[in-house]
Amino acid sequence: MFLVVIAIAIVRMHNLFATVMLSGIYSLLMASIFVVLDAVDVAFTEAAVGAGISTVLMLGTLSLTASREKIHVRPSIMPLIVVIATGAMLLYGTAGMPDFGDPMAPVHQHVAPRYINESPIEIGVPNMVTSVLASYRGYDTLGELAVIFTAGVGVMLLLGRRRKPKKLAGEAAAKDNKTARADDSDSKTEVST
Amino acid sequence: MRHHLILRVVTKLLIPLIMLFALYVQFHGDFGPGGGFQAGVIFGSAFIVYALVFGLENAEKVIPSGYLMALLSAGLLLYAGVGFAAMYRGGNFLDYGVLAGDFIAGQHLGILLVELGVGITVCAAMIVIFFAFAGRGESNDDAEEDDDFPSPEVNSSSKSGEA
Amino acid sequence: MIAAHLPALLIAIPLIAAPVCLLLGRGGLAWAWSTLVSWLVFGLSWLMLQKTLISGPFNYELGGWEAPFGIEYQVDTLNAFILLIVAAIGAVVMPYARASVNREVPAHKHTLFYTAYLLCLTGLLGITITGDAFNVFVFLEISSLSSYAMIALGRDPKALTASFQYLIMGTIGATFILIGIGLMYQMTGTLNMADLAKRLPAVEDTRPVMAAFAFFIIGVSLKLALFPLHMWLPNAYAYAPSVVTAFLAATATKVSVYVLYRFVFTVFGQSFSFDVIPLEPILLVLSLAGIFVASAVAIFQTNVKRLLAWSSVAQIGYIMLGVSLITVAGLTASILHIFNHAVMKGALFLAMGAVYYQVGSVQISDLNGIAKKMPYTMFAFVIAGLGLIGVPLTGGFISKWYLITAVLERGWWPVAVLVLLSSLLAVFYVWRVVEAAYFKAGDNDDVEVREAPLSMLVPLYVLTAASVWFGIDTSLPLKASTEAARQLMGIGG
Amino acid sequence: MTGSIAIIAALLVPLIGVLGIVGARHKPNLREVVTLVTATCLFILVASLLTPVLAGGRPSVSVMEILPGLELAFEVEPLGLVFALIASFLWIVTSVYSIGYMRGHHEKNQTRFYAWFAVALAATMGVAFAGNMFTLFIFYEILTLSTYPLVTHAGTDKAKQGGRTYFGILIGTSIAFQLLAIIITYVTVGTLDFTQGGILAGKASDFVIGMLLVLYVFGVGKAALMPFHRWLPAAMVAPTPVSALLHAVAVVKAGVFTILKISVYIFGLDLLADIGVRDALMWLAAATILIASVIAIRQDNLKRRLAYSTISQLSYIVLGAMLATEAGIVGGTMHIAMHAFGKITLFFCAGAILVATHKTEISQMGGIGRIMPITMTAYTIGALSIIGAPPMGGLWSKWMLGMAALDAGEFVMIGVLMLSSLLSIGYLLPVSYQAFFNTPDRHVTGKTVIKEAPAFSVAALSLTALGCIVLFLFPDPLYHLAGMIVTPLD
Amino acid sequence: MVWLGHFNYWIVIFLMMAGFYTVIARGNLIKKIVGLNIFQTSVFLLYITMGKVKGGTAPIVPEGGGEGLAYSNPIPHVLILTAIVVGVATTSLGLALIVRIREAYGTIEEDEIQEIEDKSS
Repeated sequence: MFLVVIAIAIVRMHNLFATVMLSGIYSLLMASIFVVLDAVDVAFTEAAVGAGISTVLMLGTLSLTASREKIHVRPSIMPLIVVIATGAMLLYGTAGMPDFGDPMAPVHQHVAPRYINESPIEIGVPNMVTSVLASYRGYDTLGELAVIFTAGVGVMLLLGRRRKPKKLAGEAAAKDNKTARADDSDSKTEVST
Repeated sequence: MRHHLILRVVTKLLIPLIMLFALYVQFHGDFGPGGGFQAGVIFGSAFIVYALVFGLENAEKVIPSGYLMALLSAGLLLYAGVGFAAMYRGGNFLDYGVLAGDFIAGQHLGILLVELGVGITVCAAMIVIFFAFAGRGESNDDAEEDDDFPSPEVNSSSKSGEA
Repeated sequence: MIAAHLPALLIAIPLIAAPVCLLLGRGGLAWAWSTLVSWLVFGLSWLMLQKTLISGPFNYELGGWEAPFGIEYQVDTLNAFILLIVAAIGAVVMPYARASVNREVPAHKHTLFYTAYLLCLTGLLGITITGDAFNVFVFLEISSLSSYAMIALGRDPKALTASFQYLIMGTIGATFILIGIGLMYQMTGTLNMADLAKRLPAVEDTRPVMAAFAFFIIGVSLKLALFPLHMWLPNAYAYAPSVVTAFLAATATKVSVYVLYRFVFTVFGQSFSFDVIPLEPILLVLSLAGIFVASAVAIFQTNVKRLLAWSSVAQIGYIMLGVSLITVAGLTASILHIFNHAVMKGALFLAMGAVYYQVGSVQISDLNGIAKKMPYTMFAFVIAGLGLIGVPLTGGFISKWYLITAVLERGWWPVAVLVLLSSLLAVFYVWRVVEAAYFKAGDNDDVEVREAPLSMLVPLYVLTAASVWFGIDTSLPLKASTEAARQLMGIGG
Repeated sequence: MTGSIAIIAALLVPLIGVLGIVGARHKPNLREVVTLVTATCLFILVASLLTPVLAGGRPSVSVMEILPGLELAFEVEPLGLVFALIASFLWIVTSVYSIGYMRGHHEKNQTRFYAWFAVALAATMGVAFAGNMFTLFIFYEILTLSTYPLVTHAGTDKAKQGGRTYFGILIGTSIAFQLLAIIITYVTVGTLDFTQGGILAGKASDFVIGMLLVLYVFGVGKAALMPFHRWLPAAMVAPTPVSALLHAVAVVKAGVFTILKISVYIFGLDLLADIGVRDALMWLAAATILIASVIAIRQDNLKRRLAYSTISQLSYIVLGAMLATEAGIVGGTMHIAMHAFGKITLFFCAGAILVATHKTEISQMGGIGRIMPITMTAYTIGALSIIGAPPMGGLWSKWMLGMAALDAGEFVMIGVLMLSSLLSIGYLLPVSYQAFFNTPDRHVTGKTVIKEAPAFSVAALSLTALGCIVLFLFPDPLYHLAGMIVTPLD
Repeated sequence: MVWLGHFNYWIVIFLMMAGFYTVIARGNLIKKIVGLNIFQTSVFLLYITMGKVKGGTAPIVPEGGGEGLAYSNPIPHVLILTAIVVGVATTSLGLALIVRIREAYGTIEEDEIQEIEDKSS
């Protein structure tokens, strides 16, 4: 329930700082729900990542950029339509889903039992999630690792610094900011004229 | 906040605990919630806290970017390496069963190593990413592309900036 | 060992090569290493295609867990062929990259760049070879993330926004795919493609499955830039570094198309895709609209790379048109066109890369009289351009020919006419560049513009020659794609 | 066997010539010698094919098979041979002429000019010897592409404009209609080989066949059948030798040649005879003949006038094909030859006048006949041949066409032919009159420097003029050859 | 919270759409990223939800292996673990891009960037 409220708040909010904070809280709540749903590992991760790292990064970004969103007057009907269409599609889909937590749902019938019943024996690791993660679907995890590796590489590619004396950088930054101002003013004039 | 004494002391106390917890999560992953990924994040966050409090330079003194690169790669290499090892021992790629004497032991070993690999890379990645952002914050130099080498495009690109 | 583990090696080698590349540190080394790896991969993929052509489809169980409990590779002619295309383009592009990257990417980023390239390669190959629905998603993200990063390296600031837009659209697409997979999983309890194909018919007419299909197709269409969802593509391709553009344009969308094939025909099965869901008219209309709108837009571009990017959107239209026919002939044409278009577009973008290398711009206005200064480059451009138009004796002609014959088989005369008319549009936009390059007097202020270095010309000509060669000796692509099409349609093996 | 070698050689020789020309780009004389030698070799090669064909043989060679039933193959049959002979012979003459013209006119990039010229000829040979529709299509397109640089040779905006029209219409029609028709044919019949008696008979519904005919006829934009004729006047921006050879002989004739070829070897006369739309197309051809003639009368620019006259003359041949009688085909084939000689003479003269007096408008040409008698005599001869008056070759072909119309029972068509002859008198002879009997306006008398055109040019145009007469005196070989198209011996 | 029937699915959908809307409708780049997070997270919730079994417990065998215990389905958990990683990877990359964009354009508002680009090109 809180989730919904927060989600709405995030959509409406214009103060980016608050938005980011809220999204952190959102992740935390999400984590707690995961616990309720027996997904302890996921909860753990979500808490660490969603509430932790992401938020930190976002704050970092904010410190480098603006912290308030410009209030837009442009009508956003088109997106709304798209969203509603998608939502309708999903609702349509969910209507046919098995009830929540129904043990007879096909999900629980096909592959899972094997894991649940066999894995502790054939792998000897009580935490099925771990065994599935690392062994049965180990390849996926390898991929996951590659993803995070990619992220690291990518971020370095984008933000990586060349080791060079500070002041040079300072000048560069100053110059850049000037140019940035320049555009802003230009764009304003552009608009006004 | 660089000179905030209490904060510094507290962090100094805190960081080891965080790391300890991370290690616990790392190796207890088999029996309880947790595993390489969570551990990596937590371990990384330890450094992040350090960097936040003591400043980026000190943090980078503690763990130079060279090492970070090495770690970042090492984890992935370890993981894939396990896969190749399995292949070498006659199993399929990532088939832990053949790693040790009997199947179960093999699985144990495999999972242990793999989780370790995950932990290392994730931790390194987190730190790298954070450092990158933080570094941007301290000396936000984006002129790097331009003053790198002469090229006709430079002018036009900066033009498109100034419009 | 090689023979047995061929598929695993194909993915694992570039995957493990990436961190190694990162450790190598120096740009030159990294380049040499990644070139080596690309060639190795190319060799492996070649072996694999041969294997499938000789001994038919085969599986490879990762971690030794039998599917559906573990993840497995399922290799048949189709994805072996796609793998070959991806690997081949990679192998050709890499030697070219050295000079181009030196010119376009700051020196201290080269290592990272090549690492990212290797990851992208891994991702694309991984998507293509895997037999597990969720695994597709994972590797899709590997390739996407690395390509976002590489695109953002373009020298023009627009590259950043382009990349961001791509990131947003791409992630939405990926998330849609994730939803689709989730719903599928919920109704079947499995993620293995073959297993899904077995179990889906039972729940065929339930709503979640339909929703799953819808989400999945939309997601993939976003990734492959099917007409109304193509908005990210032109900018991304226009402002990325030349090498990246050439590589991605020739491979990324193609792989997404493969995913579409795989799920529409193998996993859901054509009876479901086309009878339960009216996919045929949708694809038909969208692809035709795409062909025309995109070609028309391409004609009015002033930036050649952008022009080519738009034409890519149009070409994807042709590919999807082939799919919408739901006949072996149509699919053959479609797969053929994937192949030929990869070759031609690769060549065209490489040519533009060479021009950029020398002139520092790819605005048509800056290309006046360039043919005098860079005759070889522009000649290659013309040849590949002819292929794009579909002039006889080029690969482009063959795939168009097949497409039209397939269309006529279905008795869709108007469509055939439209396809031909659309190639007229292609004539126009290729012609604009050719005219500027050959028949306009160049301004003489940039006399220092010379022919591109050999390391760029050779790869360029390899692709150009290929685009002609496969227009004359069509045996290999034809064999592979007919075979693949038959397997997709479930006729013979 | 030797035949097949000759075919390949006929295709390669011009290309080798290109290399030679480019190689000798710094020595104009050598370059033009190379051109002449190449042209002569080509002619000899083609002529060498005459004997086997007259003996009823069909030398053929298949280069490669791109797709099943879709191969690059060549086969020499009478029609193609006639075309090839004319084109290759006139290439020699034109080269001679253009040496004089290009130098007299101080054109730039002469090397490029000669090189592309040779390429165009290679393409023409390909069209002439094509063994199936696919091959023909390929070379048809190559011809278009290779002539573009020639059309835009001047490099002015006007030239580019003309070039675009030229390119646009030819490529457009060929891709949109011709290629479509080809593919449909391929899908329905499964082959595209030119075979005596056609391949379509009984393979498809009347509707499909009718549609195919329309597609083909319009698809061959080079035949300049209205409404796809605009490119021809537009292409007149080209240097005169180009207009002469390509737009009086190679390109346009490639068009009508294609139509004849299609009607004989794809449809077959019997099938063609009972296609409904044939009549409509025939009427269209008739209309083109007359309309073009009328427009021609109203042109003051000599080259444009000739261009429109070409359009109307081409439609004679289309008409002949659409009559779907043997006489019609024979007449059409002969007209290819006759008109080629006549029209090229006229173009040569126009060029010669341009070089000598820098005049392009007929109204300014008063009295030039006295200054350049040979040229204008040749002009008159050519004109008479086009008109179809004895003692010029043009008579025979018109005669044959008239016959064809007669036994096709199309009396209106005879009327059309007569009328158009009158019209052609109306638009061709006034020039001669203007030249010989009009008082020279003072521009001409003012400049005493003006004399005959360069020797090379004069020689060339007298040669072709002579050709017109020769063709009148000895039409038999041509007639014989043309006859073999419809009734092959053996 | 009460979980019955499809109620929770509806919540998930609502969250999803809220995120989705933020992504496509908002001009602020950071806002877009936040929206993307919400969007993805709610998809995670969808997965986890379908993995839940009534009266099931976390898929971890307690010491001395508790027989007869009903466990929730571990597979979605695994998938989502992976998906979360992907999510954070995307987020970090996106944020990095934003930083660069800000440096290049001096703004992170879509339309302003648009204007600048229109002028420059």
